[in-house]
Amino acid sequence: MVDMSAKIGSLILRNPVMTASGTFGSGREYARFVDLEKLGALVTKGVSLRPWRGNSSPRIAETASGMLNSIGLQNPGVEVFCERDLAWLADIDVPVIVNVSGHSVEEYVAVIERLEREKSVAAYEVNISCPNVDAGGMAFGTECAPAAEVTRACRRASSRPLIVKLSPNVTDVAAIAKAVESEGADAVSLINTLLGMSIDASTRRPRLARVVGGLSGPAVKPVALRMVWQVAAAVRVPVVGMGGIMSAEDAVEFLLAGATAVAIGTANFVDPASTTRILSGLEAYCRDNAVERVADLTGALVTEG
Amino acid sequence: MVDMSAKIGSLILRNPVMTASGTFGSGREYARFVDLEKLGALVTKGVSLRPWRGNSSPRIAETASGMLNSIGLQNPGVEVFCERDLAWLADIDVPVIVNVSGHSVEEYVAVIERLEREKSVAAYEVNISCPNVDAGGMAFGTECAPAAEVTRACRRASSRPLIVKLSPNVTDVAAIAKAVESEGADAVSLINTLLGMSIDASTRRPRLARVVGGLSGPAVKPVALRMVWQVAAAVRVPVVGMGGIMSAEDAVEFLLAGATAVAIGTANFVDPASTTRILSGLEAYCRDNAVERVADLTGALVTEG
Amino acid sequence: MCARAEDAALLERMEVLANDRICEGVGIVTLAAPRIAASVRPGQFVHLKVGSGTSVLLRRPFSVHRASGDAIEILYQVLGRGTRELSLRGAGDALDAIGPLGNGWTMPDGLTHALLVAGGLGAAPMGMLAERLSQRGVAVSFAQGAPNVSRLVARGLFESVSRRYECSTDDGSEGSRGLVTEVSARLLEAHPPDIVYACGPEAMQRAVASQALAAGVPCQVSLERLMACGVGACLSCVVGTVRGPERACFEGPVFDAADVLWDPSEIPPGH
Amino acid sequence: MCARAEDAALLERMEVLANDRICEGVGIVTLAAPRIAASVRPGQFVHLKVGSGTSVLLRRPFSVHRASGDAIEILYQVLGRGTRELSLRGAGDALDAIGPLGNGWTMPDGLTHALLVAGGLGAAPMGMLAERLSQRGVAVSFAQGAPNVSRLVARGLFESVSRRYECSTDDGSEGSRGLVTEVSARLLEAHPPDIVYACGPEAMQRAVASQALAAGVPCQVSLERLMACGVGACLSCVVGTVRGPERACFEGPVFDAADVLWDPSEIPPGH
Ligand SMILES: Cc1cc2nc3c(=O)[nH]c(=O)nc-3n(C[C@H](O)[C@H](O)[C@H](O)COP(=O)(O)OP(=O)(O)OC[C@H]3O[C@@H](n4cnc5c(N)ncnc54)[C@H](O)[C@@H]3O)c2cc1C
Ligand SMILES: Cc1cc2nc3c(=O)[nH]c(=O)nc-3n(C[C@H](O)[C@H](O)[C@H](O)COP(=O)(O)OP(=O)(O)OC[C@H]3O[C@@H](n4cnc5c(N)ncnc54)[C@H](O)[C@@H]3O)c2cc1C
Ligand SMILES: Cc1cc2nc3c(=O)[nH]c(=O)nc-3n(C[C@H](O)[C@H](O)[C@H](O)COP(=O)(O)O)c2cc1C
Ligand SMILES: Cc1cc2nc3c(=O)[nH]c(=O)nc-3n(C[C@H](O)[C@H](O)[C@H](O)COP(=O)(O)O)c2cc1C
Ligand code: FES
Ligand code: FES
Repeated sequence: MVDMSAKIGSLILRNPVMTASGTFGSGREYARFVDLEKLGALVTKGVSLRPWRGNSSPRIAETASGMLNSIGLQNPGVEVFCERDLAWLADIDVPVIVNVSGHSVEEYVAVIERLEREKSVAAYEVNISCPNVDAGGMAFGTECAPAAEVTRACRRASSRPLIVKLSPNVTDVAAIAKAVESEGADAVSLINTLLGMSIDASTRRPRLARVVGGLSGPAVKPVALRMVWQVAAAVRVPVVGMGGIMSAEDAVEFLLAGATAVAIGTANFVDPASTTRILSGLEAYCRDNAVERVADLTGALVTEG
Repeated sequence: MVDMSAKIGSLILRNPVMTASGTFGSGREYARFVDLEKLGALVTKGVSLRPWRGNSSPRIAETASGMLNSIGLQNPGVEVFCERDLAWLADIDVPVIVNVSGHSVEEYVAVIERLEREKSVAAYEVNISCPNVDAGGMAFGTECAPAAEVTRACRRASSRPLIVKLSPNVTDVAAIAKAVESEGADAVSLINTLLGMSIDASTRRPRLARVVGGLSGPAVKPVALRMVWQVAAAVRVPVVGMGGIMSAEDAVEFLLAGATAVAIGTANFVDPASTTRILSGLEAYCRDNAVERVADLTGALVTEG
Repeated sequence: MCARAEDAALLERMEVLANDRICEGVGIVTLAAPRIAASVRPGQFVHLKVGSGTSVLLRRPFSVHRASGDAIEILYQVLGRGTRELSLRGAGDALDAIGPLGNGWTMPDGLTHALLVAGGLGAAPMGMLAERLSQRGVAVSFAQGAPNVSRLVARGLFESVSRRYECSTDDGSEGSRGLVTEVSARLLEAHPPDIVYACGPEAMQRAVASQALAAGVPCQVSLERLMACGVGACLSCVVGTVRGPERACFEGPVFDAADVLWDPSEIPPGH
Repeated sequence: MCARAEDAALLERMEVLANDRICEGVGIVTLAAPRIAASVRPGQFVHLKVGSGTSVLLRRPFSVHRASGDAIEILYQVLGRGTRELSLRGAGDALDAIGPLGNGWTMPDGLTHALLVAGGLGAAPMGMLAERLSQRGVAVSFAQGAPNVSRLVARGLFESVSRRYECSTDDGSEGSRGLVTEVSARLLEAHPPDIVYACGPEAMQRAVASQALAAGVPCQVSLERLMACGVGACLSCVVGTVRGPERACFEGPVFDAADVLWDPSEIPPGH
């Protein structure tokens, strides 16, 4: 039997396969395809203090081996989220990590304060890297000082495990990871989407109503792996790796690069059973390669010789 | 008849389709597949003062809709380049843009000084964005001050058109574009490759000997288009757009986003006749859409309504 | 111990039984799909993986045009990469499908006369609807529009199950020359129905909806949005409604026209 | 007014005439290629676009195993995505190819006896070579190694054109149990050839080369590198030589073993 457990701060997951925020709703829609109780953790879509309407349509565009989205964190606000999504999740035995958004430091904190009253929250993922909202979002995640500030404020608001989600749209992702680590983040997750654009040559218009959006899927995997590798070398806290993971092999690559857990995003749209398929594949990889603890893969990339 | 000419500073090209540095050698190898005299310009591989051996093998890895390379600017040095490559090109009626590399500002300048003695050089493309060499390379291209410094020194060394090639591995590409523009760059070109990584899960090793390399091909197109759009909005000098262009439609998209010319890179490996195929397609697009001057497409993206 | 499995397995591989070109750029693919054929309601869709590899990454939604026996038919138009891939599949190939998905057309009790308005490929989700209505003894009036006569797709089916069939073409090669909204306006006035069902380009649906609502006739529309997940999770596909943004793949694709906010700026936040 | 067209058009679409599996994971694809069949020299390769779409983006190099009449044969092993795609092509499909490319084996005048050493798929570029040598009246000794008897690919061909054929398998299921380098060492000593040709895993080629050079026999090796352009432009495929880095796709893939710097740290800069 392979020991599949993964440790993110004080949180012990039964396995390292999580969902990527915004690609799995609050799990309800995918319960028809996967057994949610098998997941390492369920990361919810982004939640803000008040309802956000999100961006106009079209909100997605397909690109070569990838997709752009400009959903814009549409969500009903933390109150409805607690009443509806968390209430539904309460009966399901899976660690719930709530992805938190805000336009200002105060808003991030207010969302967390409301969520502190909910028993079923296992951890927070603070999204300082959404490219699809004007204020807040990515603005916090592209420089060290604001990233540190949001982290400090969220840290003060909760003693639950705090994961900070990093933007890939930066010159030095390791520096930002170090900044949030030093303010008490228990883990970092990356990558959020790469800012991109798509144009329809025949209409001469952008394919997204918002013009730009976030690139995800297999196309970004090489960039994601590189950033996970750089960040894992720079910080001591665990790294949750994501970006284009479609298969168990992809997941292994992220672990080797230094991730302690992985998140599955765009793959869910292609194969709604991706998460559990990847989980079984990962377990099989460990078995076939005499890996006793999946944690032994973390950072096990061989770079010499 | 469509007017296909493109203007890059004082340089008037017969059309806006150029080759991307490092993907077309000095043209000789592709002369078997395309009529070099049809190209808007031929951009050579990177040239440094002394010979560079480049990186160990493997130097490439295929990724989803893309490839990583870590060639490392292997080249025989500017002297051999002039004697061999420029001499061969002298008989061919195509504007030659020499891509210039260096480990230090002095080296960039020394390369240009040597090239100033060569009549057949139409312009320089200063590569401050190669992710595959340790000193120099991308280091100059990821912050404004060194980018400006290299540009200033190269500007002083020549009155020929100076194109500065920008790195996409930055938080704010428009700021760097503005910095080099204000030091006298006649144009900017982008994107160079995105820093990425690939791992073989079965051997647990990086697929590239150098571990990291530069991502190119269709996978990066959305990021490239977004950056071209951002830069074109920020500077007044012309922009040469590239990154994943495989078809005439792709080329149109870059023009609409604000590029004055485009460069074809990885596509040459897939279809060695890509450049001229894209050129004919671009001309056909103009004809079919009653575009009289290809220059009218530059920045013609419709974003309202 | 499947937690909260709300439904039976929706994901399966289906064999292509036939793939026939019916006119320039339009085809019908027939899939072996006993489970879906037995359970699908008119207006629902399947979410198909049309390509292999990752270069056409996302699935594509297609209405179930007809269901009979163990098979379903999909009527498709080749528009881009995904539908080109679909057109290349032949008998014996397998396609990965999720479905049936979404909420289809509602057929209220007591209907006696329905007007169906289809523009272009808007005919796709109308096949099963027209058949079921006529099976229930509801009189069907059908208004169909297309660029030209050869593009009046599934016309034979529609004529056979309709009490009244009228069409228009852009080039006048069949029926009246002009827009199908002129036909629907005429039929609405001449033979007032209990309900109007519309599908086609959004501008057409909007126009038909306002004709119907102005005449005091309830109207349903089937709205198209680009869809990533197809199952309600990603919010790619929202439609503005008086209740807030709703998902075309989940609450839709069929909406009561009276609830739809056609102009994005009217949409209130929240969900 | 094609400037400096150094060669005839090298790019064409070829029809697949057959694609036969010859053992687990290994196949031979036969392509209609009159131009290449007429001009290819042993050891040259073609650069094939094996997939459609961009998900397998780059071409893959394959040696021309045999050329006869208007057709060429490619012997391939399914290793990854590209070769899997290749294995799915069937008669009637078309493949986009560039070739013939590279410099093949050199057959110096006056040869009387050549030793060919093939490990695994290293047999691929040896087919034409063995045939041409025997057509010229050169005595061929052949040492072939493989994991097991079924993987001794093209063995029938090699046996038929060789004066002497010996093999080894990892599992001893045929020939001697062990490495092909033991066979080559034995043959080198027992029947000294004028030249050695080697192809297979790089460690094997390196070992054979040092055996040959130690015995004072010239040796040629065919080196594999990952290739992007295949035509000499991108420098993906360099091999360290005493003359500086050279391109496997252009100066190679066949190199004089005496010129090869096997250890990357020995490679001088420049080109
Ligand atoms: C619920 C639903 C049911 C559908 N049923 C059918 C059906 O029965 N038959 C059928 O042929 N099509 C149907 N469609 C539309 C079908 O999914 C799209 O035509 C298809 O996705 C186009 O894919 P493509 O890969 O060929 O085009 P792409 O390469 O994705 O795009 C080609 C062009 O088509 C446009 N386009 C893509 N998707 C849509 C869309 N959904 N609506 C309008 N324009 C689009 C793109 O913007 C682009 O200009 C349905 C869509 C929805 C949402
Ligand atoms: C000049 C030349 C001639 C060749 N001739 C033949 C031939 O006749 N028959 C044949 O089967 N193969 C031949 N090859 C190798 C063939 O090109 C590769 O096996 C093929 O590229 C693997 O592609 P893939 O897409 O299946 O594997 P990928 O998905 O690209 O890779 C799968 C695995 O194979 C490894 N791999 C990929 N390419 C090579 C390579 N060139 N050498 C060693 N390992 C590799 C990868 O690292 C990876 O581990 C030749 C290569 C060269 C350079
Ligand atoms: C449709 C969509 C919506 C997303 N919404 C969120 C979000 O609300 N919060 C967040 O932190 N990341 C969000 N992301 C980013 C993903 O969580 C993930 O970081 C990214 O997509 C890369 O992983 P992938 O390539 O596996 O999808 C979203 C991504 C997609 C595709
Ligand atoms: C093999 C290879 C070598 C390259 N060498 C150089 C170089 O020497 N100098 C340079 O400025 N860019 C170099 N580039 C970057 C390309 O010029 C181009 O910016 C990049 O590949 C994006 O375009 P593409 O996606 O069309 O390839 C190289 C790219 C590749 C793939
Ligand atoms: S397509 Fe994902 S919610 Fe509708
Ligand atoms: S593969 Fe490009 S130089 Fe050899």
